[in-house]
Amino acid sequence: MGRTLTYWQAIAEATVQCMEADPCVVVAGQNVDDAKGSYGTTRAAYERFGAARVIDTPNSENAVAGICIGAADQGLRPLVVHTRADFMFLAMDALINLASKWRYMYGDQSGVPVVMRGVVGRGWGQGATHSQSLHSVFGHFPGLYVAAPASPADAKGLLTAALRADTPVVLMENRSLYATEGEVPEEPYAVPFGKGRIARPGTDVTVVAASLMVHEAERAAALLAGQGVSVEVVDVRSVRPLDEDVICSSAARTGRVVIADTSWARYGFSAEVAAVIAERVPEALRAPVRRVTPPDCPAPVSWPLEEAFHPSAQKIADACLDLVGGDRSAVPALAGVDAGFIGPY
Amino acid sequence: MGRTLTYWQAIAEATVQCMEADPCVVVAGQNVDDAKGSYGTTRAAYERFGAARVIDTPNSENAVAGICIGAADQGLRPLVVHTRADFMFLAMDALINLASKWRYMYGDQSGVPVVMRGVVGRGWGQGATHSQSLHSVFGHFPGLYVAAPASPADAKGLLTAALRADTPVVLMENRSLYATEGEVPEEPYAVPFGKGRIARPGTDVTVVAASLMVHEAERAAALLAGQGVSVEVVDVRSVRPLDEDVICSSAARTGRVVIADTSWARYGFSAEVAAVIAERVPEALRAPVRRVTPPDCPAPVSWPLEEAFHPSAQKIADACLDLVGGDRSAVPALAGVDAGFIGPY
Amino acid sequence: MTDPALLLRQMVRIRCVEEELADLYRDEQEMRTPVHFSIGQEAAAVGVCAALRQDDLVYTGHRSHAAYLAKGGDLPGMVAELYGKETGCARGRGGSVHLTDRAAGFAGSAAILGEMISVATGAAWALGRQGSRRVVVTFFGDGAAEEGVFHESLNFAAVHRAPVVYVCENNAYSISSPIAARQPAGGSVTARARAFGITAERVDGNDVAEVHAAARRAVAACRAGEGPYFLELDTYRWREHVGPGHDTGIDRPREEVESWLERCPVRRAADALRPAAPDVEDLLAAWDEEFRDETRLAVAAAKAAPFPAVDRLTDGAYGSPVHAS
Amino acid sequence: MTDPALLLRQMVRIRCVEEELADLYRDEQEMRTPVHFSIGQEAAAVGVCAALRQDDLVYTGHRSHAAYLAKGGDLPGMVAELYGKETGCARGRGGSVHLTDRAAGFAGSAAILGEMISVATGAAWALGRQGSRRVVVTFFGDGAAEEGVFHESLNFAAVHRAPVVYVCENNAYSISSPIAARQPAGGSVTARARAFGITAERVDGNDVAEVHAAARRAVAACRAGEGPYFLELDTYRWREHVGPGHDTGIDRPREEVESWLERCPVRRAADALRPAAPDVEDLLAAWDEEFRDETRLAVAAAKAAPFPAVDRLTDGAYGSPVHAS
Ligand SMILES: Cc1ncc(C[n+]2csc(CCOP(=O)(O)OP(=O)(O)O)c2C)c(N)n1
Ligand SMILES: Cc1ncc(C[n+]2csc(CCOP(=O)(O)OP(=O)(O)O)c2C)c(N)n1
Ligand SMILES: [Mg+2]
Ligand SMILES: [Mg+2]
Repeated sequence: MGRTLTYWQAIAEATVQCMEADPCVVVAGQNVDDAKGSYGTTRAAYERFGAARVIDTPNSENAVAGICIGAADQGLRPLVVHTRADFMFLAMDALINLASKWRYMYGDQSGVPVVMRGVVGRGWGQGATHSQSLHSVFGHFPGLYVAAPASPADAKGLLTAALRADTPVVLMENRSLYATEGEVPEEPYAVPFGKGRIARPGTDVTVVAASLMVHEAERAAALLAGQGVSVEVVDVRSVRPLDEDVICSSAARTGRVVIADTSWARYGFSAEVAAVIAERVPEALRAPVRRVTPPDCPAPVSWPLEEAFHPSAQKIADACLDLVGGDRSAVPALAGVDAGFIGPY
Repeated sequence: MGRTLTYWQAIAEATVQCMEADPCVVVAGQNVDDAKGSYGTTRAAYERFGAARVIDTPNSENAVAGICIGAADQGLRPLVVHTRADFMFLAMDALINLASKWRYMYGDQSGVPVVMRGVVGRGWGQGATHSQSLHSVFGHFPGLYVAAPASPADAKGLLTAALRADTPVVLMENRSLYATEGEVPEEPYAVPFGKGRIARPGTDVTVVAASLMVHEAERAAALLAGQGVSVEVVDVRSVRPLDEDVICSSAARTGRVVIADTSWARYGFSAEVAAVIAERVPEALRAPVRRVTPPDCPAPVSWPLEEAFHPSAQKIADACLDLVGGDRSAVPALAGVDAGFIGPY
Repeated sequence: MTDPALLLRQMVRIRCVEEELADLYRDEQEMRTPVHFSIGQEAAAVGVCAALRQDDLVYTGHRSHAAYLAKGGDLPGMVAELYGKETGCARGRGGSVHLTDRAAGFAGSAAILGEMISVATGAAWALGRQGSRRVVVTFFGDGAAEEGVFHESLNFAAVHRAPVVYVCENNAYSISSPIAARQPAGGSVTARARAFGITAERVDGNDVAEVHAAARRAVAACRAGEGPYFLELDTYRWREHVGPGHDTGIDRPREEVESWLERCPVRRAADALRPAAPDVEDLLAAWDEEFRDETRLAVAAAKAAPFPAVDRLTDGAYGSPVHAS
Repeated sequence: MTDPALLLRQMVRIRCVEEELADLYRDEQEMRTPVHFSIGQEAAAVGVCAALRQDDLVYTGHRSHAAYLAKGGDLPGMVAELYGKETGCARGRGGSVHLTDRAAGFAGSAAILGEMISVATGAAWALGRQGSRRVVVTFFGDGAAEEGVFHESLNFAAVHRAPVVYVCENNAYSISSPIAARQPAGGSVTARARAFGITAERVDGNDVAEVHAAARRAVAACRAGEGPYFLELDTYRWREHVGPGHDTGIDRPREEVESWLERCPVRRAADALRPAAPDVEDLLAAWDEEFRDETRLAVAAAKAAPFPAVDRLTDGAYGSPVHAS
């Protein structure tokens, strides 16, 4: 059994290792240099490299994105941290209209490998503008890599890949994952974009997910195993490029597909996965595809509503059961992965 | 046969009629008051109501969006015009983080019915940042209505509905449509959001589309009719709410589905339509779903590349033929709807 | 001019409410919404809002409680909102950063920096167009003034002479980041406002009388159609950025925090009042009791109130639909 | 100080190139890319770029041709780009608004207002960090200065002392919109820049000698580590906003246009040169022929060049992939 790190520690380690390996890597973002250090993820880098390479920025998301693009154009490798992915709406013009198109529209002569981390703000009552997952919005546009790691090992490997890539990258991190633990190799390594993995093998139903929903799916799978239902969990790891093969081969094997996502169904991650299946292996489907996503409203604050709003292991299990014709009432209730979250905010 | 208007005239007429009916409606945007008048669409309003109600704004998309939200909060009904939808990235925070969530997050006590028109900039060499269709990005977020009318009559009816709604609305207009003509009733009327229509009935293949792609699909259908292939064209009209019923009942009838869209496939309109089918009528599919969309690169400028980049009647026809097992070489070549576009820019 | 005792009383009320809530927030962990207390910054909200009429409007950023209360927002509605109850001012959907009380003229607060600066500008523009003499005020921090939308909004307001008062509560921090790391030395937000041709004043934000006097000038100018107006109020927050605790010695130097504790706006207003009201300490004690009681009552009511029904989860995402005619 | 004759020669070159291209653009309709000509505004690009070294960098907005040429950008590459050819400086992918010539230090232009203001700031910041003495210049219009990102960028540059020269070509219009409709009366973009503590000058943008002198001050300050620096250059565009035509009497009053035609920067530089070079008219005539010939050659080469291959459509959307180690 290898060494264990939390998700945030894995990110912190990748950051430090990449900064050691490449003096051009710098970290930029609001309050990245403080005692909390972006949930701990930038703290080690600050302690090791100081203010010259871990740069506190003004509250100017648009310009900071453009500034980091310009810096990338002149050889730096900026890693920009947003403590809420929701703030990235203000950086979208720079990221989508400029960074993602740069290499192509200047004739494939230069790239701007800026990396942006956006934290999806689960926790108590984060509400409508502090808990959105923007992976599918960024994923819609060619020219970006977009990943949403589920495990500490992938968090390290995908961040390392990002900081070595010559393409701009967006990484989405669900705050509920920071305290989760997993084996993480000590040496630097990259996890390639566009390679999914079977997080748990199974035969009856496939659950396709990314980030936090992989954990919820695994928990649902464990629960259903007790009911004799075998669930395969596919972790896509990156949403662009998207590993269609791992999705389709699993779907072809099980014939039943549930897609779980922290963002809304319409035009979201869950839509794309369903579309890939409808394009490539529709004949394999033994039942309709099911999507487990938030309902069509903004995220509420009041906690009973919040519980009802967010997709969970319970809802995934229910969807799987529906597909195999199982009985929901036979299955015990589950709490969320972030049930261990300690407030107050 | 009723009265005929062009698409831009229909928008201009709806604007004037709504401003007549409701003194709170104002038009705001860059250069809305000039001689060109946003492709003619705001000219009649300016001539009729003057600078007090047709307001030229500074180049400040973010603040102008917020200002119009604030104005809507205090009783105005601002209609904001962006001569390229691409500029709306700068207004996304205001639109998505605030306008779309306003009613919900303030406890359903007030709404901010701001309407934003975004022009998708087809034409010669508009390139990577002047021709994007953002309907699926806006469509991902609950709280907005998002429509993309294909016909002059719908352009008028949906804009009228928008200016009467108590929900914020985004309207996407493809510039290539402005010169197209169609019957448009003279009196004011609203086309409801979330009601698609069968633009052309058929039995062998369903093409689902919105905006410009409805025309391209109709042209493909006309062409294929000559080859004995009967194509049904579904115009969804609005992408949020999305009329799932009209899509599914057509798909169930034909068993073959092509989805055509001016934006990329991943996490786009074409993904959602395929997902709806995979969720609701997967068993009806006699062939895999096909998507006709731009390839995974930004829009190029050089015209041979531009031609190859944009989806067209030809590509839709080819996809339909593939699904019914027809022969592409038997079908004559087609030029694009915007072939009639007269430059130079 | 508002009676100085009334200004003091308002500040004490906000202080008591927030202190009570902070303790409960920490101890019970039942208010599951991130809270940004204004303890130490009460003079800004009180001094400005006392210059307003009820039908004037206020929009704020995330640090919203003080302005909500100073504008006359309903206390039980605010407390119930923090507890996520259906009786909350935003029916439990919005939380601390989305307070609203339309009847009191507290239009709303928002969690994303800078948004309400533009919204307030647009509201003022709309009111001005209607020929109303109502004035709009927006409160935000030194950090929010770094957002592009701040500048875009001021530019628009200046061109269109919108009757809006921009109130920048400069507490010299954005979370843990000192202003020196974020804005050029020797400058000020005030200077930026002036560069748009906007009348701007920088005043001691812990001196409620000075704040109030400046706010009266600002509001009068706006009401007379001479807006917009800008105020920069230097102040300091006593608690951590978000939550009920303290960040002394962690994010901010102890001596700095202590020097500001000595400049307590409540204490200063009380001292200033003493010559005219020698019994000011008695007043303070009585008010303290009154407002802590008021808070406890509101808390009790909030606790007794129902949560929103889960089957109403999606209600309010959309307004009523438009039907074809 | 650059030889005034050289400045004049550069301006004449840009004028000739653009006039030739405008005619072809209109008559042939083979350049299928929206073009924004700088005819009438040549002194800005020439005066500023003459103060730069080759390894200094320039980033611009949509009105890009003049700065590209003044910085030494390859003319055939630019012309081929307008014709959408594989030999274009952006290989036909970017068009007029995405010119780039890295060898010449013309880093790039972009079509979305304000983007390059932040990018240039970041490039300068990166160069400054590396201890390089290279300077970055960005050109943009009065309209782009209304974008929030302009202010955010200046704030950052001021805090981090980035060696960037902001050059605002104030031609008093944003498409058809006069500056009075968009910015407060009596103010200036210069005043906004100064409010960030940035040294700023407003000079006659049609006087190439004055522009050049100011640019030398600006560049020297940046090279000495005293940046950023801001220049507002008052000027006027002669053609319509986009395209080869004129908007006189449509979007802009005839008398206004004519008054600016009289302030032609080329003519003024020629007149200023005459005492020292009585043969200036002969020079102008010779240059005119030289540059129109140069343009025609570039056009012929562009026309002869191949279009990008359609099967390379998606090339360049991504850099090379990263493989697992
Ligand atoms: C656009 C955006 N960026 C970042 C944040 C995170 N954030 C919330 S409050 C805050 C500090 C703002 O400082 P200031 O405006 O001075 O207000 P203060 O908290 O000091 O009252 C930050 C950075 C946010 N909410 N929105
Ligand atoms: C963000 C954005 N908004 C609007 C536009 C449309 N647009 C292109 S050029 C232009 C005028 C800009 O004026 P200015 O910056 O003064 O430059 P000028 O054209 O006068 O040189 C506008 C509004 C754009 N390209 N990008
Ligand atoms: Mg602050
Ligand atoms: Mg201009």
